[in-house]
Amino acid sequence: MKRPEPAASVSAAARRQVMVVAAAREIHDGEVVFVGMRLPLLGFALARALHAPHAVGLFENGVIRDTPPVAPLITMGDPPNIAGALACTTLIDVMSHLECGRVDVGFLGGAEVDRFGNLNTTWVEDEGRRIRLPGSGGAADIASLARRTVIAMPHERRRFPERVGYLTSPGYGTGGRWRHEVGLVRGGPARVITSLAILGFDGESREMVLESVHPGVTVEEVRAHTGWNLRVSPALRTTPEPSAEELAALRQFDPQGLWTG
Amino acid sequence: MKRPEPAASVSAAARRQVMVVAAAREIHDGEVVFVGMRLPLLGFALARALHAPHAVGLFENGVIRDTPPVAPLITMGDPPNIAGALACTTLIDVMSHLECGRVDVGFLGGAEVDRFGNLNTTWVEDEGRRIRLPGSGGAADIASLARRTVIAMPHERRRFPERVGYLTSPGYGTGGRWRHEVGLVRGGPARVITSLAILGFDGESREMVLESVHPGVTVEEVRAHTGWNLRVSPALRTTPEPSAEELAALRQFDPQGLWTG
Amino acid sequence: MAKVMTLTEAVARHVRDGMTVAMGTGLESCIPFAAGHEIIRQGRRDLTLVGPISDILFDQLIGAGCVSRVVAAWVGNVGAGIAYSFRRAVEEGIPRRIDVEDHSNLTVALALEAGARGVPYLPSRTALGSDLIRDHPRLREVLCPFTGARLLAVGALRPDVTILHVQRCDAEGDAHLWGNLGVSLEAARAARTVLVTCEEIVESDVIRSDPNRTLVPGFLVGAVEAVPFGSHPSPTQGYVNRDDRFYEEYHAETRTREGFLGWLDRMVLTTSGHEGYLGRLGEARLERLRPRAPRPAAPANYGL
Amino acid sequence: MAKVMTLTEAVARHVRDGMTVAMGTGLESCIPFAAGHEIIRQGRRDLTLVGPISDILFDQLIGAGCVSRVVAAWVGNVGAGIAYSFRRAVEEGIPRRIDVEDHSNLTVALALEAGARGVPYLPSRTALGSDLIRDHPRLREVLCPFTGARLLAVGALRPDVTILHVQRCDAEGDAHLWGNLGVSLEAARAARTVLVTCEEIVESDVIRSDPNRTLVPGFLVGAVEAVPFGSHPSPTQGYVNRDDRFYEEYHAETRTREGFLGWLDRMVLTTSGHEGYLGRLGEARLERLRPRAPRPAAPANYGL
Repeated sequence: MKRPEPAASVSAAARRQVMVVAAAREIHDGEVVFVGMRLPLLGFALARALHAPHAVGLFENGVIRDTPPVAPLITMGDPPNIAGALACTTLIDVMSHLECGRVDVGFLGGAEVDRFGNLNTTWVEDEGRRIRLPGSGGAADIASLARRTVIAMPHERRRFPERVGYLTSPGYGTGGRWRHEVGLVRGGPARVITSLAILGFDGESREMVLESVHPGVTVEEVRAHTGWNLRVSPALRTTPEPSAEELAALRQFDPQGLWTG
Repeated sequence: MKRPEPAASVSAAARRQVMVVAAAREIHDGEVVFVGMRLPLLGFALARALHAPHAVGLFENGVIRDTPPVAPLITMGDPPNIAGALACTTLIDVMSHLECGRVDVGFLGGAEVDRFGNLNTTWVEDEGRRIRLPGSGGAADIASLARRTVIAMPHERRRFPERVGYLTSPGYGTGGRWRHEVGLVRGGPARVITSLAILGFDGESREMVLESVHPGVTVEEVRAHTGWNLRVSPALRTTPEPSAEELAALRQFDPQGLWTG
Repeated sequence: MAKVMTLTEAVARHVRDGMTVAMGTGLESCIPFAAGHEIIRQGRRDLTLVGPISDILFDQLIGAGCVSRVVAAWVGNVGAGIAYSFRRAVEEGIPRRIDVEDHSNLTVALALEAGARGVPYLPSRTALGSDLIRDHPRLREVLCPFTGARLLAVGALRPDVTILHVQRCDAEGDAHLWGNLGVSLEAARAARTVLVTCEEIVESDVIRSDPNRTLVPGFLVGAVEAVPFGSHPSPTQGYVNRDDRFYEEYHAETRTREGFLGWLDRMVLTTSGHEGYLGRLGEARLERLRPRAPRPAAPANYGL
Repeated sequence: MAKVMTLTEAVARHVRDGMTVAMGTGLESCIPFAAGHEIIRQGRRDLTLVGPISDILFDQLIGAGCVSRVVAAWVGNVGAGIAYSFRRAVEEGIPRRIDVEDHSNLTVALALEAGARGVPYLPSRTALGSDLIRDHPRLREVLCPFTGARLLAVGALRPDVTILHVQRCDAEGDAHLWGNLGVSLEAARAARTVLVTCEEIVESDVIRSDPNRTLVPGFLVGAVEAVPFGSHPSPTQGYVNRDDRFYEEYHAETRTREGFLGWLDRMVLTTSGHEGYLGRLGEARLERLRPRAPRPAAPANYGL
C-alpha cells in the first residue's frame, strides 16, 4: 500500500508554529511541567511568557527551572539549561515529584502512538524489518506517573497504527479502566498535538478523538493519515491560528527559527 | 540490695583515658568508622593520628570527615564538625553505607547492655518506676548494619542486667545464630569497653566474656558490677596502659580535658 | 501567590490543630526554634510532631501542651541528655498524655523518604530483632520478592507541613542550605507544604547562581519568612553558632514542671514574637554567637 | 593507597573483561568519553554497560566489540537520534550479538539506588502496564504489604565499577561535581569501586572548603585521573561546552559499519591516549568549546 503524502496546503514552518502554540496552551498557570526538548521546551517558554507566569519546569536529568535556557541547546544537560536554573539535582529527585503526583503535565513524543494513546519508542517494523529504536528514556515514567500528558507527533499513518507494536509508555492500554487495572494511579494522555490536528480522548472508552484540525487541514486528510477508523468529536473545531502575541513570543524564543523556521 | 560502689583504686580521669585509648585501638587503618560523640570522637582522632591514618569517619547527621573537629563541640551537627569536612550530605546517604556493609565499625553506648550485647536506650526501671529515655537515635541502625560494633559504657551493675528490659539496639539477641534468624545479615558487637574492663563475645554462644581488666581492677570487681555470672576468658590479660605517644595525642585532641581531664 | 510573610502569619495560615508537622529535621543544626515558639504562642493543639533527633524543640512543644503524638527516634536535650517535659508527658501525662511512635533514625528517615518518593513503603534491613518494630503501626516484616530474605517495610509518612530553617532563600521559596542535611530534604519533599524560615531573603539571582545549592525548590514551599537567629539555640552554619550554655540552663531550669512553666512564660509566652525572644537573650549574647572566622567555599563556575 | 594514576593505568587496574560498568550516568553531561576510549584501546570484552541515557559512548563501545550486554533506558545519539552501532549489534549481531536489558530512566535509577542503599529492591508505580516489564530479569510486579496495591519491584544493581567525569577532585577521590546530576550519585554509591576522571586535581583544602559540593566521598573511589576535556564531546559545566557538531559528524560517519570502523580507527585506535584524541580535534576546536562567560556561584560561608 502506498502511503498517503502529508498534507502540503500549509507550510511546514506554519504547522510547527501551530504545534508549539498548541503545546503552550496546554500549560496552565502555576503548573509543574515535565518538559522535554525542542517543541515542549519552546512551548513551555511561550506559556511562561504569555499565560502561565508561575509554571515551573522539571527535566529528567535533574534540572528545575522556570526561565528559558540562556542560549540555544541540543540536550537538557547542556550548559545553557544549567546556568540560571532554580535547582540542579538528581533524576530520582525530580522523578519523585512525578511519582508523588506533583507533576501536572508531562510532554511526550514517540515513533508510534495508537488508538488508546500508547506510545512506542522501542521496536518498530518497517517493510517487514524490525528496527530497534533508542528505547524509553524517561517516557514510560512520565506516561505512568504524570497527572496528564500531552503527546506531540508528526501526523503520519505509519506513526498512527491501531495498536503499537511494542507498548513502551502506557496511554490507556486497551481503553476503559485499563490504567486502574494495571495499577497506575492517575494520569494518561490528555491531548495529542500533531502536524495536522489536535486530538483528545473519550472520557469513558479512552479512545482517541479528533477535536480540532489545524487551519487548512481537512478531516479527511487527518483520517487518511491515521491507521484506524478515527472518531471525530461532534464539537470539532479548527485550531485557532497563533495570535500576534504568540508569534512575537515564538520569534523571541526561537530567533534562529531552529524549530519554527 | 545495696549496689556495690564503683572501684576507686584508679582515678576517674585515668579510667577514661584507658577507655579512649582502648576505643582508638579498635579502629584499624583504612576503615570506615561510624563515629559518635565524646569518647568515640576522641578515639577516632587518636586512631587517625597514631595507627589508622586512612580511617574515615561517618556521622549519622550526614557528615563525612577524616580530621578532628576544628574546635571543641557538643554535637555532631556543630559548626566545628562541618567546617573542613570531606562531605556534608543526608542521613540516608551515610546510613546507606551502613546498610551496604561499607562501615567497618560503629560505636555505641546505652543505658543498659546485657549478656548478649543487646542495648537499651528506651525504657528502664529504677526502683520500680519506669523511666522513659530519649530512644534509639541511630543506635538501632548502627547495631543492625555495621560490620562490627564497639560499645562503651560505665561499668555499673544496673547498666549490666542479664537481659535488657527493652531491646532497642540488637546485639546477639538470645545468642548463637539469633542475628541470622531475625534477618540481620552481618555484624554484632565485637567489644565492650567499660570503665573497668574490656569484654568480647564468644564465637559460638555469643555470650559476653571478660577479656581484659584495666590496670588496678580485679576480676572480682568486674563481676560484682555485672548483673549475671560473667564468663572470664582463659586468656585474661590486663589492659595495657596508654603509651606516652597515646597520652600525648590525648592531650592534643582534648587539651581542656573535657573528656579525659 | 506572595509567599513572603511574617512568621505569625505563616504559622496562622499553615499550621492548624491536629496537623502532622515535621521539624528539627537537620538533626542538631538549623532547628526551627522560632517557628516552634510561634506555634506555642498561637496555642496549637493535638499536633503530631515528626523528626529523628528532636533537639529540645519537641520538649518545649510537648511541655506547652501542643502535642498529642510524637514520631521520632530520639527525644532529648542534645546538650544535656534528658528532656524533662517529654518524660513528664510520657511517664505522668503532664500536661497531657502523648503517644510515641518510636523509630530509629533510619526508619523515620525512610518513612519520610517513602512519602517523598510517592511510594507506600521502602524496605531496609535495619532494626530486625529490635523491640522497636514490635506491633508498630508503620514498620512491618516482609519477605523480599526476589531473594525471600527478611526485610523491614517502612511505611510512608507525609507531614501536612515541614518547617525548615535555612541560610538563605528567595521570595519564591527556593532555598540554599549547607552543612549536614539530616532528613531535611526528605521531609520537605514528603510534606504537603513547606514553611521556610531563613537567615536572609535574597534576590533570586543569588539562588540561580548556584542551583546545586538549592536543596528545596520553591514550588514545594508555601511560606517564606526572614528570621535571623531563627534556629537559636541550635547553629546555622556560617550565620550562628550553637549556644551551648542555653542547653545547660534549659536542662537545669526545666527539671520541674514549675521550672518549665517559668521558662516557657519568660522565653515564649510573654515575648511578642521572635524579636522579643532575642531581646530576652540580649545583644551581647547574640553577638558572641556570630561566626568570627569566615571560611568561604571555593569558587565554582557555571559559565558557558 | 595512592589513587592518582594515568587513565591507562586506571583502566588496566579497575576494568576487567566481563565486568559490569556504569558510565554516562550524568545523562547528557559529564559523560566519561576519555575513559570509554581507553577501554576500547585496551580491548576489553564482554562488558555489561549500565546507564540511563547512554549518549554515543555506548554506541562506540558496542561498535568496538567490547560489550555483551546493555542495561539502559535509551541508547542513541543525544544530538542526532539513532545510534547505528547499537542498531547493528541488536538487529544484525554486528560486530557481535548483545543482550539488552530494557529500562525506563526511573527503573534503571532505582536499580542503582537499591544497590547504593544495600537493599535487594525498591518499589515504584512506574511502567506498570508497559511491555518493558514483561519477563524482565530485574522488574517484578508485587503487592504492597500495607495497602495491597500493585507495585513494581526494581531489583538492585551493583556495578563492578562506576566511571564518572567531574569538575574537580582531590588526590583521595573526594569529588566536587555540579550541574545536573542524573544518576551519578546512585551509580557511585552502588559500585564496588569508582573511577573518577576530572578536569583538574585540586588540593584537599579546596574540597574541604565546600563539603556540600562533595558528591562522591573518596572512600568510594579507587582511581583518580586528571583528564581535561575528558567528557568531550559532552559538556562539563564551567569547563567545556558541548561539541554539537561532533554528534552530527559521528551520526553521518557511522551510518555504515565501514564508516564506524574508519571513525574508530582515526579517533580511538590510532590515537595514543586522550591527548592523541584531542590532537585529532585540534587546538582551535577545543578552544571554541571553552566557556567564555564566567558565572560564579554566590559565596557561601562555612565559618564559625
